[in-house]
Amino acid sequence: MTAVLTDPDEAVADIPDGATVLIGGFGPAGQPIELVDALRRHGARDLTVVNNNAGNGDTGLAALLATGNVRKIICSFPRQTDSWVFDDLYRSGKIELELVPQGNLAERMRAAGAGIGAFFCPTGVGTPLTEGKEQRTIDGREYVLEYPIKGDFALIKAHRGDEVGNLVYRKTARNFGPVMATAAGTTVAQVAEVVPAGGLDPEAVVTPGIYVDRLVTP
Amino acid sequence: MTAVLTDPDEAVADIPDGATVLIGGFGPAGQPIELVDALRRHGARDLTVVNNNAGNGDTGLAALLATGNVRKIICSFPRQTDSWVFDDLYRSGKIELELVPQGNLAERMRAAGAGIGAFFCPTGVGTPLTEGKEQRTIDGREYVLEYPIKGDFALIKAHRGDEVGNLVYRKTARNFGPVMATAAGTTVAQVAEVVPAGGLDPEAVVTPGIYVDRLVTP
Amino acid sequence: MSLGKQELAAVVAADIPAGSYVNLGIGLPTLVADHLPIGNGVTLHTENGMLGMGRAAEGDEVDWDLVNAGKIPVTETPGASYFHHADSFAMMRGGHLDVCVLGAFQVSVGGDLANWNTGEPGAIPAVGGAMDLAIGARDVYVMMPLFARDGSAKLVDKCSYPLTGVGCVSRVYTDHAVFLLEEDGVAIRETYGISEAELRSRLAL
Amino acid sequence: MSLGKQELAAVVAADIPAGSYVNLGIGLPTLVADHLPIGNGVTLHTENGMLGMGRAAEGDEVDWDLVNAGKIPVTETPGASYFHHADSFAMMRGGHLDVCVLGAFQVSVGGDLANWNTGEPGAIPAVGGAMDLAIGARDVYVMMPLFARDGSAKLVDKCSYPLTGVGCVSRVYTDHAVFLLEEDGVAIRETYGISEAELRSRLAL
Repeated sequence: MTAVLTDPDEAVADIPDGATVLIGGFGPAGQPIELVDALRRHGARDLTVVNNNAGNGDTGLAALLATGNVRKIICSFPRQTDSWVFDDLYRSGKIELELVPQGNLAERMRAAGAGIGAFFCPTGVGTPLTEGKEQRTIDGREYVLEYPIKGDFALIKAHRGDEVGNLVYRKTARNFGPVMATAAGTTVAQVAEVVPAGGLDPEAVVTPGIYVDRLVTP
Repeated sequence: MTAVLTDPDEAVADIPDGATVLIGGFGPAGQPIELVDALRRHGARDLTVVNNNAGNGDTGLAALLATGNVRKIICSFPRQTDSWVFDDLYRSGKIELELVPQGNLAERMRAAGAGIGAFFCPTGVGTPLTEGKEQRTIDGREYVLEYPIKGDFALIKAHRGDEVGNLVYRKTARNFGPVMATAAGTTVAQVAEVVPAGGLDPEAVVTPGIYVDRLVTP
Repeated sequence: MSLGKQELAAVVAADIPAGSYVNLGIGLPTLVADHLPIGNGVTLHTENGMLGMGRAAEGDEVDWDLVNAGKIPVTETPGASYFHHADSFAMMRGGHLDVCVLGAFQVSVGGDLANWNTGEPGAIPAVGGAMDLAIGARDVYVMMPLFARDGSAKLVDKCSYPLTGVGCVSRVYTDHAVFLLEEDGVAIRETYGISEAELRSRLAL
Repeated sequence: MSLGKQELAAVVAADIPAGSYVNLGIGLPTLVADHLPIGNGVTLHTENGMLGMGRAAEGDEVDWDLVNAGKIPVTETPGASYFHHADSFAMMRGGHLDVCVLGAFQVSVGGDLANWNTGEPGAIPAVGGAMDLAIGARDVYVMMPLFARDGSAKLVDKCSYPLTGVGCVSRVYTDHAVFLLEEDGVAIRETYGISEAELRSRLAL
């Protein structure tokens, strides 16, 4: 059942030290800024963060990294023109990086949400990113075995939600949100607006409410 | 690029003998009756058909089975109160049955469409349906290795399509359609109506046109 | 007295926590829907791609594009959503449903479930989504008559029928008793028209 | 004369079959979009969840929820659709895109691609969707200057940089020539401001 809240701080207050937190967004698009800011204020330490990038500028995810509370980041594209916060932490050995091809990042979270134990995937065969991984030829093609990425919490941003937690997104801000929502023990979604049950077209719901534990209108 | 047709017979005319044909529907809901009838008239032989069921009554898929042109059916739930056509063929050894748990049927087709070589799945562990399959313990849980099901053709039914092949469905008639569309070399979708490009809400498209080769309004 | 089907369905319904996401299997479990308290936020899932399934459709409500897993026309509740089969089974297999209620031919005291095939010669097997629910739902409740027509118990030491899932059932609701299948054995939570001693003797528990 | 960036983009664009589904990588390949003939039914895919991407957004069109893989605001064409990341990469990895055009540090004559990491000490690696496109698109075209700043060729016998994909590139579009990487070796389709003999000598082909 979905709790409808207005306070981002309340929504993330039980994230413990050491948690793995999936954070939605592709760069700024779809990044749940208010929830990330709340997580920063909350101050949980020793976090593992999963995001496509590693923060932009000095706000949101970058500001969270700057606290030093993120031990490890799992992402596909940390290096950007405005990723200076991450760059400094990385170069000074203060953050661990697991670099994952973007499709594996998405599919490994999907696997976590779908009960798949592992899957054979063609991405990265013969490259340094799959070195040491189990490899197998299936029907004449090479594959590498990849494992699920499960979160303790997911913090995502959607466009609108209804009272039972159904979500719709907006344009390319959808990106990782729907996948992360399925892959975490507790999913917190920030939305611009909450409508009554029945206020969203059932044919157009992208994330069914079963995946959403808390809905926040910050 | 999607071809927009009005003749179901033309839409299935190149299905060869020996083809694997994915046919949408959960019982009658979402079954592309006009396309299945056209396939029956077309007369391709030695077919492998993938569907959740094995035909109802004497029409649609049941009528196709009755021609004797289906060598094998891959499905999850053949036995129904009105599956007499299949029942007779099966009991007289005239059709081969591969019984697959419904979730594996869906996930194996999804894997075919998503480029996954195989996946470890918890369904059916310790049951006769996974006997002889590769098994592995991952994080303390037992899984069985399952392989993709790829179709040469998919015949599906949607509600509306646009000129570039985007599809929306109607209620629980959606079922296997979107998954099958991704898993076949050639996907043929029958729809009640074709609207101009831009006539469907981009946020609510369920099957993007990239997966639809032919759109038929029978 | 032993319970009738509707009484049994009411017992199961009363045990489903408010706010749960629930899948009710074909047959006997379907009856549970009618006994869920209105407004306690239980959301019904149907494997053929829907959350927020409502009651059976009547009269003009019948729409053959809106059916349940048993292919019976149903209705939609406010807050419903539709999704395709791979998404529906990802939901089931990924551990997101709180409870499923299934019928059974046999359940073992260790929680093994047999509900898809009697293994009789000439029988046509059909499994549907039963194996996916068995491994996927957080709690698997079984609802069945305790005794078969020949008087043999369906709660058994070891299933003789082909299995649907291993060690997956946590509770068995029957016309004669409710059983909790626990780590250290079978607990009888309540009995209907039969003493616990007689039950244990008939079941060889 | 060798080609400028826009001229090169026009050459690539002219080779993309009508009706194709195409992904254009970050950087140089992005320029191809401006040269696609209007109305020939090429549909652009962006990895961050969209088919039917339009040109770069201008003025009031800028919407930070609608960006391309390089996080630049873009527009939507009629017939566009949005989907989440797992669906977007399933599309890429499942072999549904006809063509992708990628930039590169190096390409080997056998079609190996190196475009994500120069392996320099202190460099921060970033891979994004490059490895998924390399193995997923039916045809992988590379678009790059033929020579690095130090004069060394970027079409090489064997890549010295870490690989993105093995044997995946089918064509290399450069400022000096278009190369077809075929089973039996490299064919030079056309040259720009340099003779084929000189090219073969500078490249040691």
